[in-house]
Amino acid sequence: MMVQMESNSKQALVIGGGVAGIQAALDLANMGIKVHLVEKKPSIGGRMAQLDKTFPTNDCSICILAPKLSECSRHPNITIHSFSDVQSIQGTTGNFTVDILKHARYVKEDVCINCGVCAAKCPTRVDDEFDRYLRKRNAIYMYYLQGVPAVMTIDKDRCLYLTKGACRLCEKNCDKEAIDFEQQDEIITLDDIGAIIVATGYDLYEDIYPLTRYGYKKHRNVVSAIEFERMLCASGPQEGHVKRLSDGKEPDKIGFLQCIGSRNARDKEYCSSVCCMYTTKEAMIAHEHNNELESYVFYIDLRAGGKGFEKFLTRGEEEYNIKYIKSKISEIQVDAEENPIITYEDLESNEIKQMKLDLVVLATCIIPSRDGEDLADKLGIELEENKFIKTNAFFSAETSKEGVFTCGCAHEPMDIPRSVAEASAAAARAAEVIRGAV
Amino acid sequence: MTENNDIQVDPPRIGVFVCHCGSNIGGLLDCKKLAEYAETLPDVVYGEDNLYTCSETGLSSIKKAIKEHELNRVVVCSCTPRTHEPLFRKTVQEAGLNPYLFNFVNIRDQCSWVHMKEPEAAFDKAKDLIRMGAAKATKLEPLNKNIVNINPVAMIIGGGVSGMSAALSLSKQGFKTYLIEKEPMLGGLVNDLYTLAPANVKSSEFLEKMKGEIASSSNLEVFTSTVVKSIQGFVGQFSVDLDNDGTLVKVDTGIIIVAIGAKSLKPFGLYGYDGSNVVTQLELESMLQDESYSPKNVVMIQCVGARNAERNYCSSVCCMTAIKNALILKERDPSAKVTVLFRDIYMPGIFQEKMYKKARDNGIIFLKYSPEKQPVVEQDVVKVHNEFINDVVAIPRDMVVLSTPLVAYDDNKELGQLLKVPLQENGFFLEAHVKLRPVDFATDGIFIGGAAKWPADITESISQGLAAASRASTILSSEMLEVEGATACLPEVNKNLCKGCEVCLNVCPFKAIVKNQNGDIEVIQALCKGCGTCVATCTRKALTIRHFTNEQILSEIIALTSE
Amino acid sequence: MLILVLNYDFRNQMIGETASLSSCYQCATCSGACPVALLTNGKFNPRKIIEEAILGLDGKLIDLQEPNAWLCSTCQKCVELCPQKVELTEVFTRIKNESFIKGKAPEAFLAQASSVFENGIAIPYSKPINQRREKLGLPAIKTADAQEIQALLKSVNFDSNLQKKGE
Amino acid sequence: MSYDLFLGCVIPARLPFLEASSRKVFQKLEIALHDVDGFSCCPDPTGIELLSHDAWLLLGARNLSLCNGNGGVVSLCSGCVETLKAVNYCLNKYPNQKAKINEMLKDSGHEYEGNVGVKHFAQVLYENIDKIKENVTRPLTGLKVAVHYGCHYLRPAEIIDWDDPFEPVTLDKIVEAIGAESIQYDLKMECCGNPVAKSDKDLSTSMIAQKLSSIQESGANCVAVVCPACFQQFDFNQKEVNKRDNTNFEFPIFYLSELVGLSFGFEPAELGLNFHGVKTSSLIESIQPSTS
Repeated sequence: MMVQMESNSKQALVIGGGVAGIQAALDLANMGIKVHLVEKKPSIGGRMAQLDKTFPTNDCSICILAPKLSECSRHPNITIHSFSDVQSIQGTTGNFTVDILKHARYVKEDVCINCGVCAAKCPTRVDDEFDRYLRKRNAIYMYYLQGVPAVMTIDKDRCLYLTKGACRLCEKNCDKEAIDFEQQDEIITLDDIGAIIVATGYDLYEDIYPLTRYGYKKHRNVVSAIEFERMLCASGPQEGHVKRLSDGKEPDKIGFLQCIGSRNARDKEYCSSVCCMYTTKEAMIAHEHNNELESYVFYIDLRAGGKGFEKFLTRGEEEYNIKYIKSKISEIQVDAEENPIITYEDLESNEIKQMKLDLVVLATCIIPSRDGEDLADKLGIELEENKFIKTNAFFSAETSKEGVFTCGCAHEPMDIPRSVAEASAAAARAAEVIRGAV
Repeated sequence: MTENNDIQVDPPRIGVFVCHCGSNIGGLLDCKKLAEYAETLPDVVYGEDNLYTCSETGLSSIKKAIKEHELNRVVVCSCTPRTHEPLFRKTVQEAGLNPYLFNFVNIRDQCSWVHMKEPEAAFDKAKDLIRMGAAKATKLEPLNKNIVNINPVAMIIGGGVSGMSAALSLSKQGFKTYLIEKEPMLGGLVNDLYTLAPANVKSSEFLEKMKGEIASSSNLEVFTSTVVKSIQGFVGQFSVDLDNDGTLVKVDTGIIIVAIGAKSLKPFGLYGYDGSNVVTQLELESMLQDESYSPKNVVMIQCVGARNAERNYCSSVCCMTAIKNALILKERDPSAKVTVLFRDIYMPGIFQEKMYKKARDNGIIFLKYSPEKQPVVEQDVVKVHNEFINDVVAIPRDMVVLSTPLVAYDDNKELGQLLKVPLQENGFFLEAHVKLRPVDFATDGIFIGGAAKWPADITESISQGLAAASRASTILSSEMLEVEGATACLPEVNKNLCKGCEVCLNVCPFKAIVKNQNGDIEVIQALCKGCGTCVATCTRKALTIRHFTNEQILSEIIALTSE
Repeated sequence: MLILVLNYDFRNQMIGETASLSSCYQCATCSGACPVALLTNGKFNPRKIIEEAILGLDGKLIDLQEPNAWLCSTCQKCVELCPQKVELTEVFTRIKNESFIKGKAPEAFLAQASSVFENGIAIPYSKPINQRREKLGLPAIKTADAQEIQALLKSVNFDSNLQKKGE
Repeated sequence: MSYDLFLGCVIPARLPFLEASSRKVFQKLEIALHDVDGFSCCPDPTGIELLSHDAWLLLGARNLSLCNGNGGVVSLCSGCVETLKAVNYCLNKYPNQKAKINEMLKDSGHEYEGNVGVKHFAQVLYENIDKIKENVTRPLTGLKVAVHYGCHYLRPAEIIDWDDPFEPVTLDKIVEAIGAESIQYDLKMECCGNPVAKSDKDLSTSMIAQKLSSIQESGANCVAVVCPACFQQFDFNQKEVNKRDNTNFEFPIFYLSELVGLSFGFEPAELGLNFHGVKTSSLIESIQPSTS
């Protein structure tokens, strides 16, 4: 964009730097509106950055997301507040004042060039959250390789110097003098916020609920879908060559269990909307790595309503050796070699069968962001019964509060295209408010 | 403007950056060796490999090298220009280089991915590709992007809920907006619905409210009974001829949003469809308008004419519609017997799954059939092979309701041609990118929302209408716009070569070539996408295309055969 | 061939007061988890019983006893696991109660029932047992008056249904 | 603390030694058990209820109406506990059924309000686990116990409202409290198969056979149960399994009260262990060499 239309002084606040928040921020910024993009993690990118490929085109996820990350970081109208939380919000539509708590990362964002020398020297190894604990990182780390802003962060709970008072190897080895142990958490006050978009996305079921019936975290060959996504990913812990965590063997037979935690009156009653599709994608990608692979998807209903989705499933069956079996699995046993064994009814023959698998992937439920309730309190917006943001049934960008909009999985589980479209929709609504507020 | 006069363009000083793309490339090819190889090539003064050249780290590394090594050409060997060229061009530009002094070499899609099983041959091919890329780089010339003035006016084709939402938003944002509807009144398909799911609101009340808002918007002009006759121009400057009930109306607009919706399939010849006792869900909606209408034994059949070889898609709104209507019948008469024959119940998310549960709890029976064993509609019963018990069950009926898919309007083809935008195999409009550009067309300045793109419920249609408005607003908010500079042209020196045969005029897929008043061929720069078709067909070799000149392409061929 | 017709009356009887039956979406959790289904390779199939109950197929469930609800071990695993909280064993009980009325209960159940009807308890105290009780220092037990129990059981037609065996 | 004691049919009339050990243990723990006159069959939730829900509800309500102990009623049988708890649940959830049942009970002079608390004896033991620990004089060190919870002790969880339906802990903790070791085995949570014997004896035998194999694989040397139906299935039917499948299972089967009794220093004979189908003496001797 060359010449921006003259705009009033009102700015927009976008909370959440996943693909939805990024799209909303970019649209507003390209309309000439100044945007503050707040992300609680050290880098923006959200869940999409963790995915390997995306259905139904099987585009590499980070490859199509990365240009948007860069665009955000270099856009003159966007200020990224990463590693930050919303502290408090005052005011009403057209005129909010927001306090942002920017956590100390102990690294000067404008100085660090992400050369990696500090991480190489750091003696502390800890489980990497981004890689779903399947790999180690150092106490000073990049949240993920392609992260934006591309600067290091010190994990203050694990850093030897910050916990025990000795080390500072990173500081000694940084030519740029980017390490700053004196850095403090800081409050940034944003006045003149005309509209707010909440795009806080979702959390993972398996991070909160134990899943003991499936032996998750107990049996090493039972993983969740996001873990499998990292295992498939070229830049993930297994560099794209899927191996069993128990013995390093390449799996030839994978079971994908759908509706784990979802569509369940004892648990989460809603449907996570995206699992049938991402499971098919994961089985396809795994098959591309291993042409001998047999995949079995155990489902309740196959839900493929999006553009090209039905065809995608057919392709999975015909070209990628995926078998779809209507049967919900409630339990996983393992044998002496840690091979998962499942029992299910084959509805075609009405026989009860047992299947020994090399690996089981759990399609766990999308759950509301854990910070959701706290944030909703600060914003003064209502949540629905599952603790997703409550929206108008027909106008999904509208929260219960004027001037506060939402998009993406913050209010209901949905796929990336819908999140992106909703992000633009929320941006349109925010622009209406900001432009009407002159 | 993008001129960068401070950097000396000659002699060429090329920097080559080889990307590992994680292990996409690095897993097969030794990128470090490739970078070293690049440094041995003529005019290459610097070579480097990066884990991800597109990461912030990689990009700053490019900028650093431009400064430190006084580079005036940059070659990145990585993925595809389709996704990443704008990013790298912008990067070299930020370092002071003209963006067209950047060259892309695809060693992933066209090398490491396709030759996964032959790492050595792939390595040799990568060397060839890099050599060719560097050779072309020496011939690159700085180009300027074309500038287009933006007319801050919006036009939305289609006055259903999606189009109305788009129009309202743009008008509220302060843009003069035209809303075009071919029918005599706004509302589209919703006019024919009784209530709207998932909130159980009367369609008429819902529409009245929206229409009221439209009527009270001062800068929003509605044309009903109006169709588009022709569209000229390009992003920022479209001029459209409308046929308003026989009268020609000319409208100038900066952007166009397509929101013409879709129609419900009439299932002629299926399940004894007769429009009276065997009806579609849409027909049931109008029967329900009579609030005393309350049939006793109703069987609904899902996926009628959908999810088959002819229409290989799930229409995504029919389960919700059937369940909504089944619930209405049950509310009117709790003793009514309503059975839904389905293949898979498509009720994703929070609202819909809840509705499905409510339907079961209210006594609506769901029974699964398979496409191989279709239900049979008889006089008093529907017989269906129940997948769950492997047996045929007879269900008493006095009414059969067929849930048919939303299908694309035949008009899509014509409108697609007028707009020069593509359709997909089912006749729906094809967006720029299904994942990340869901409401954009590949053509600048034209957007898509609602069921014209793919079957969508009310909530999604509204959301997409607003989304298209947002995307449109990103263009309308600027006074001027930069468009592609690597376009075709008829250079002054070649003017005498052109004999005006007009072959180029006909082959141009973007209708970017015209014959001007003087009878000379002229390429409208804002419309040209740089595809090169005209250049390839020009019998006199008069046309040329910037950034892909004969000299540049020949340099690549020579480099390929030079080793 | 038996034509199965959706029988709403029987369906409603199966739904009963708790109404959990109608929530079923046939996910097959129950049949995959049922120990008897596994051992009988699907001959006993809780999911199929539930589907037939939803459709009110009394011809299958009662007349043909297909599948045979009496094979349920009442382990309640399915009830506990059902994602829609369907009270499966409660529905099976309704099917078996109806089968009892129709004279279709297995002999061993009737034998136990007869003893309860006759004695008020399932196992009458034999002499050796009473001696053993004494030896173990256990008190004598005064159980219910059999007449009273019979009167109560008659009030719910238990006796007349008991007579239907083998009909 | 005192409870009314509901013995049910099987224990007093067929397995009185289980009653003996239970009474002894409760006495030692100073928990009073009152015998109540006039109980009928509970009735059996795997028998009578399946024939007539009404009959089951009626007799169950009548039994509950006879209870008047302060602590409610305690039973030694998981089936009886399930019936009594389920009848309570049902009558309280559906007031119309309660009214109907009380109307039917009126002639025999009974009325049930729906307020009698029902507990399994193992629940009472668990609630007194500290007292159990204090009374242990001969810890059962060396006993490797395969705990069999049985279905009706746990499920339906909403009605039983006690331990976790699939990951229970109470019995394991009691076993550990008396010095024995609780051994985990694959089919721990599976049904013993007793109830299906009435409709398919062979199927019932297959179910117990599976469990016994799983227990054998685990390395346990005995089984603990808390229900007379499970007890009979495990103890008396072990030889059925051995005969049919040509196996040689010989697991001593203990009632939980027996194990607690042994740890309290009672002699095996006092507890009636000599009445078991599978002999227990050599195992007990191996861990508790007799002092006499």
